[in-house]
Amino acid sequence: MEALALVLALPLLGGLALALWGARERAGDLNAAVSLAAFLASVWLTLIVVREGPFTVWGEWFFVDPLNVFLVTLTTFVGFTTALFARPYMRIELDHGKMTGPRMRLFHSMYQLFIAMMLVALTTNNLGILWVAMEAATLATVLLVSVYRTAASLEAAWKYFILCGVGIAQALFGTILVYLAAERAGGGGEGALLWTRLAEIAHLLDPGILSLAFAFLLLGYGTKVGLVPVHNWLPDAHAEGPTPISAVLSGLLLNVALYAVLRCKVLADGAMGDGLPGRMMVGFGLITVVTAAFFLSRQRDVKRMFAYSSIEHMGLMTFAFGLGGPIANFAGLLHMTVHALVKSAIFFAVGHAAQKAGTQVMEDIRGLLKVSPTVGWGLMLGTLAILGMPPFGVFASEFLILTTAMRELPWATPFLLVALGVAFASIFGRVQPMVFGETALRPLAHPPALVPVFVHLGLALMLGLYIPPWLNTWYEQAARMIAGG
Amino acid sequence: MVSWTGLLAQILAIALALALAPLLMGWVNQWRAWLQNRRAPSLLQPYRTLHKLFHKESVLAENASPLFRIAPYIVFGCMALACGIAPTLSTDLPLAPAADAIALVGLFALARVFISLAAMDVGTAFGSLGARREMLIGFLAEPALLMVLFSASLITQSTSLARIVETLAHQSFAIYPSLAVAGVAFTFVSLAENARVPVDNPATHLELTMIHEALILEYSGRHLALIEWAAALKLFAYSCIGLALFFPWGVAEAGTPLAILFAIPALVLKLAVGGVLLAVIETINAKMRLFRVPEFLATAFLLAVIALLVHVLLGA
Amino acid sequence: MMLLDWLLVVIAGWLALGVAGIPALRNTGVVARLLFPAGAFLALVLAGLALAALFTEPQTAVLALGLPTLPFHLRLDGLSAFFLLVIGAAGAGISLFAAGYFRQGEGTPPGLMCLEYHLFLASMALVVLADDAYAFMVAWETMALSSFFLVTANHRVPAIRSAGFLYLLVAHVGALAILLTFGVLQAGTGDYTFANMRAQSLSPLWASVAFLLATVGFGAKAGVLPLHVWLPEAHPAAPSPVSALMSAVMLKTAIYGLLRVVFDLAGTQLWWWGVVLLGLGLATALFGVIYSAVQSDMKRLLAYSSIENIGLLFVGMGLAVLFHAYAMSALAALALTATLFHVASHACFKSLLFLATGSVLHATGERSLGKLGGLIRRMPWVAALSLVGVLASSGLPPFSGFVAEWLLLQSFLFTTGLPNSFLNMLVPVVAAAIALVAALAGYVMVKFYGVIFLGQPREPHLAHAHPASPLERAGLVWLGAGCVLLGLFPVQVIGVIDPVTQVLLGAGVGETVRANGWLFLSPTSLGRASYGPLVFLLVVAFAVALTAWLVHRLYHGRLRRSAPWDCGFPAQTARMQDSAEGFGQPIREIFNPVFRMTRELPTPFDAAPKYRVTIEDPFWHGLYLPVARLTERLARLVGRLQQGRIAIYLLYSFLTLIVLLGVVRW
Amino acid sequence: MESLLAQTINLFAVALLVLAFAMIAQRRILTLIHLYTLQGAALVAATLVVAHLTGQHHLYGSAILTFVLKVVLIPVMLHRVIDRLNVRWDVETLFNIPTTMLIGIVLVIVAFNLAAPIASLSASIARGTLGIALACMLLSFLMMIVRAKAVPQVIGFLSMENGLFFAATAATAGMPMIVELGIAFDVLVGILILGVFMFQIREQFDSLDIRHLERLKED
Repeated sequence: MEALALVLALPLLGGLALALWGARERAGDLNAAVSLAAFLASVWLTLIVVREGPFTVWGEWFFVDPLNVFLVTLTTFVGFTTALFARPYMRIELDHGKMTGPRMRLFHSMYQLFIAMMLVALTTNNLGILWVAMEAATLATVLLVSVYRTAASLEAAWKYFILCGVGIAQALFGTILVYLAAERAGGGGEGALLWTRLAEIAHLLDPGILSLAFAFLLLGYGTKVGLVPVHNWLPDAHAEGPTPISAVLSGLLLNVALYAVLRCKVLADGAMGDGLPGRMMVGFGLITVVTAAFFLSRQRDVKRMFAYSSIEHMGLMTFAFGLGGPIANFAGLLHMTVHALVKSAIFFAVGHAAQKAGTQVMEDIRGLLKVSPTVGWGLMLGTLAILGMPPFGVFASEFLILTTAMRELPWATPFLLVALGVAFASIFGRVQPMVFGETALRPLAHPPALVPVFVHLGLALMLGLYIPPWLNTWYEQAARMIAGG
Repeated sequence: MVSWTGLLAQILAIALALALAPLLMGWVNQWRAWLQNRRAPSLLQPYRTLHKLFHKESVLAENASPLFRIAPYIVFGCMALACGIAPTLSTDLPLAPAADAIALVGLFALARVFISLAAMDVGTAFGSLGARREMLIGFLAEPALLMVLFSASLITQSTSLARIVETLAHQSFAIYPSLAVAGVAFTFVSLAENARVPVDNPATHLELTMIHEALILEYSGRHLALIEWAAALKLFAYSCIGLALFFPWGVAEAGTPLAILFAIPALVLKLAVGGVLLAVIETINAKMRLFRVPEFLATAFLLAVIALLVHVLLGA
Repeated sequence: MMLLDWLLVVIAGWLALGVAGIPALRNTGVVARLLFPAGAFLALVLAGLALAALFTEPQTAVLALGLPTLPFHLRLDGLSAFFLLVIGAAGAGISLFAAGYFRQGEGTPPGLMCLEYHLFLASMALVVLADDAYAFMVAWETMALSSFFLVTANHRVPAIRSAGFLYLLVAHVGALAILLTFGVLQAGTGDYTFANMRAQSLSPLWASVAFLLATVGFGAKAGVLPLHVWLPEAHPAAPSPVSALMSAVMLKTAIYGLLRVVFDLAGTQLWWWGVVLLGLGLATALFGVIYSAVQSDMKRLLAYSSIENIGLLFVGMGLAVLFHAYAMSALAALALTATLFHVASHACFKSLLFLATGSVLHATGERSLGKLGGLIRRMPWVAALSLVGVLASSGLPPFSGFVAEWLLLQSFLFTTGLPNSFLNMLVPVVAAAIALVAALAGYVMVKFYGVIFLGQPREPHLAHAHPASPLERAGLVWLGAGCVLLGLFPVQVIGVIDPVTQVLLGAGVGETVRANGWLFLSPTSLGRASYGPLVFLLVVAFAVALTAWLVHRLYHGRLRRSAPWDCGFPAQTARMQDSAEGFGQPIREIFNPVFRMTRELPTPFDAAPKYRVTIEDPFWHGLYLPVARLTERLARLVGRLQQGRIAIYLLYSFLTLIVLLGVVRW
Repeated sequence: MESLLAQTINLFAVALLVLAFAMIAQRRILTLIHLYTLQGAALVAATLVVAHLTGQHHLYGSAILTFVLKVVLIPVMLHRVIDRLNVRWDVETLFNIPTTMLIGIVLVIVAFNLAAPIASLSASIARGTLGIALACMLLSFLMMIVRAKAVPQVIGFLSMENGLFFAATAATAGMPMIVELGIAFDVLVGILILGVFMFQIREQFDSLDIRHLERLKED
């Protein structure tokens, strides 16, 4: 309880504090410190959950169960490492004149608020609050995306705002429908939207309403997940925003959105019981994976490319959760984790590379190994990891997903095969010359602080070779919960 | 298990080959001359040539490597072994199990590779040209020869030459259409392999189309002698194999030492006839252009394959 | 401790050596004089253990790695032991050579090379030990990855980069196919151990799906048509020891995988699988040998020859499947024995030849055959040993290559027993084609050896070519000895192969061979077929010695050196020798339709007449570029989705909403 | 009496729908804002009636909230925006107006069809109006699609929220208060941010025509 309070309060307070001092010299340190504190708090929370199991607090408005606690930890962890990365990165941006004092303040405070909102969205038990938090997280990041005030970043932010706003509006309608169904099944009132209660009476909810509701919710939150064809905001926002934001968008926000979809899927499954939600997600996922793969093959901007790769991977997760079943769900959760870790790591490395090269156009970034071996190897290994090369964790989840699909949905595997092949060719074919080969750039005098990159990659590597038992039990409980039991 | 008679037959066979091979050469040359209305050289001319060459000192190119010097001996050794395993007189040969039909083909290939490498060693224009052509003929003739032997071994259910000849010779007479086709193919192959007209002309020199002569252009003295002798042995071996496969009668069976006494005249007779036939073929055919050689050998190859298929179809 | 544990110790040792390379990143001395020899020693130990393991019961182990529900399962049975033996034996020689080969300034620092190299070795060993899909895939992809980094060691060169990219791409796609194979084999049980896959009995349909996927996946790694394009690019690009390791050992892991899946995991075999393998193998072998005959880069030539040999291996496997599908186990065993024998012998001679090209490269800095020649006088060791390799590679008795060919042809001779007339017609043709391939291989090898080592140097600076370093020689000697011994003692070698066929087919030719005596190799009966390489060699050698002695005794040994005669042609220059292109000319003429050639023929009136011929892979233009173009077009199409107008984006979302509502409502 | 009041709800509902259509038809931005204000007012009235009928007191709260937000704050803000940026006219649209109207009709039919089975299940007195709420939402969506300038698009977005609010009120007797508050807060922040944006966009492109915002795309 106290732990949860800390987890939620720290970022909020940090955000307020940074709204005051965010322009100071040491603001970056404060930002990192707050994130660290939040991370420690979440670790504490995790320990509590591991020891005492799930619990709900504050009149059931908030709750912690295996599914969200592992996402909370992940969120705070990546939030922390990203803050670490952002500290030197944003300072350099400041020196380059791309940032100003006020903008730094905006950046820092909004960063914390963004984290806070995601944590609320994860831990709340109330679908309404979930919606509110998601919307708030969007609003926070809109300002972060447009922080450079360039034409492109404004356009990206505008699209981000309008598209996600509309999407989230659909989600609200879906929520209202759920509430309607809940009223009918278990009476209205304050508690009607509590997920735990809804999950108990899911089988009583009217399938007609729930199916309609799920359609709205899937589309609404799916917009934020970045499912094709409602993904269009994602590449722009990732490419034009500051790199730390790209990292947390890809690594965290998409996960949270997918988490929301999963919560809704559990209810819809319970009510409908005909597996239609799963099939819808499978369809969405497949379309997303294939389309994203082909998008990948014609990119010139490095951040944009990796944004599309995020779309591809979100599609893969959606596909996995759509398949359902213990193995696929397990794989999906694992994929969530490793994708968050690896993709943010990649954005860190890319950030340094682009900053050094002064461009995000891949043709102009060459021979990173000569510029700085750490950046070069970080990017190379990260790319290989995200492409599903063992022994990195992404491979583990793709292994499970593909092999399961081969028996569950044989017709789908050729598409996945093509998509993964095209994605591999596209991404690796562009990254290889960036890392290897000759370059015009001068070698970096001192190697940039890339500890976060290698920590993330190390963790991803570990997850590929060895998953600690407690983490495993945790995944399995979560998987069972998603499977609706 | 090696019987005395067997050993005897083995030694006899090799000795006979070594002795008779030049004679066969002389015989063929004599007949060619007669058929072409020339005054024929003596039957013993090849022996004289060899003797002369052995007496001469051998001149070696400065940059000739050891490979160049060892090659003639290896070729000679290979051919000697080839004559040793070809069932000329008897089928009870201790060396027979050392190399069956396939190994025999390999043996010829080994010799060819060495002579070609030796030809390339000095690095003259003609040498490398000859090597290329020799290998060209080789890779077309080898599979054909192999297929011929296969169709025989499919009939006799064995790849050991001795066993093939035994079965063919001492079973009740039967007509094998496959063998007939294979025989034609074999004739083609042996013409090519022994550098006879229409593929190559052993009698000429300094022709842009020469093959065998170009190979050995740099050789002289004893080395040349060995090579010539080896060539004669090769012709002998091919003739013996051909005769053994397609006219296997008269070859002595295992454990019948006396039969060998009859086998020798039979062999000589058959060889004589074969030599005449070869001379006739060489006379009535004109040497073909080099570019047509592949077609010629491809025909042989196809015939051999057809022989196999015929056997599979008719079981005979 | 069990053998398996010791093997793991060796593998761990390799990894340790690799990691030890990092501190000594640029210290060539330590890496070359210490780490690589140590690696070679470990490889020897590995080979020894594998040899012992061949004759023991299968052993299993479970590591605390991998997925929680699926830790790494390892299993050491006859098949894996045999391939471990190959890895160890070849690896020892190659590591020894590499110790003398790697130097500073090849792009990647030697320490990193050491890490990648030993990671490569270890992953290959793990591939053949893995006993569950996950461990297998992890080892498999690690193998691909480490070899990729080794190939692109000199990544400053764009051509090398793109070669590496192509290689990794094909490897990855193949790996995905293998992944799906396992997805089929686990039959929806969610248990990915091979034990479980063995237990499952698949319907013919699913089994065939698995087989086809496996053929694609492992074929991509082995370089079977039409997935071979990476091979002639990657092998020349890599440093020679790496090319040797890839060609000699890594390609074999693909053979291992296919054997494992088809004979061990799939459970059933259908006869047409054999036909598929036969067809693929035959096409690959012919294509490979014909193309290698017209190459003018020595490593490309060898790469294509590797393709040819892979084709032969596939043919052998195809025969084995055929026989096994018709329950003729003894014959299947014979065919499989031939295949495995060829695996071993190819590992020896191909690595030997690749390493030789490495020494030549170091000595002369030339890779193009057109600029070499006469090296037998500058580097006699390399020349002598490559001669062994060349003879073995062109399948000549009494060397290793011939035995494999002999066994293969022998197994062909029995196919008339098949209860399927179509096959009975087909097989002789295949046999003929195999014979043709073998003969062509001889042609290729004469070209290879003659142009590099014989004749006169085609470039002046070849005069300063320095001989190979002692360590390089040691490696070459080791592998050359392999070629000779494999060739001379086939009976004993088959005794080693026998357990493998016993494992896979429950039958073997071992005891019949042993029954027929150690001197003569005879898979069925002495009367039927026999081959005695030792006798063969002795007789020839004896004949040579005797002749030499007699000639010198009866006549004289007088010898005079003088300028080459060459029909008294006055002006001799090295340029008058046959060039590599010239040597390829007959092949180009005969197999003209197969090639995709562009030629510039000089006219008699050219002031500076120049002849140029470039030969491209038809599959590249016929298959790969179209696929690439198709992808491009699709990507262009998909790109339209993202065309910038926010209104359109809203429209998407709107339509999607309508569709979704439609789905849930109706 | 009760039934009469209940019918007034339907009346307001229809008013909402008609206003939505009017917005689609309207070219002048100023009028658009007025229409939006009216829609807000209708929404407030409907909420009040429902609150009175169901006795759900928190609905009064949400009514007040809605009034403050949608009738006072947002319109005022929009007025100031268009004054400062002086954008009066919204020149052309994606399709011409009549086509848009036709599509709108189709949407209404779709919406009614979708809502009919659910509405029959609703416990609320204003059950019939769910379809209308959905229709309003879709219409506003359509408006966002067809409008080429930033301000009308925003207005479309806001009126979509009106539709949602109405759905919440009509179909269910209002969401839990805290949720309502949260939603209201989000809307407020959102509109603030939008205002900021419009100025930024303006200073970047010196126009609010979102045709300028089409540079980020796949070439």
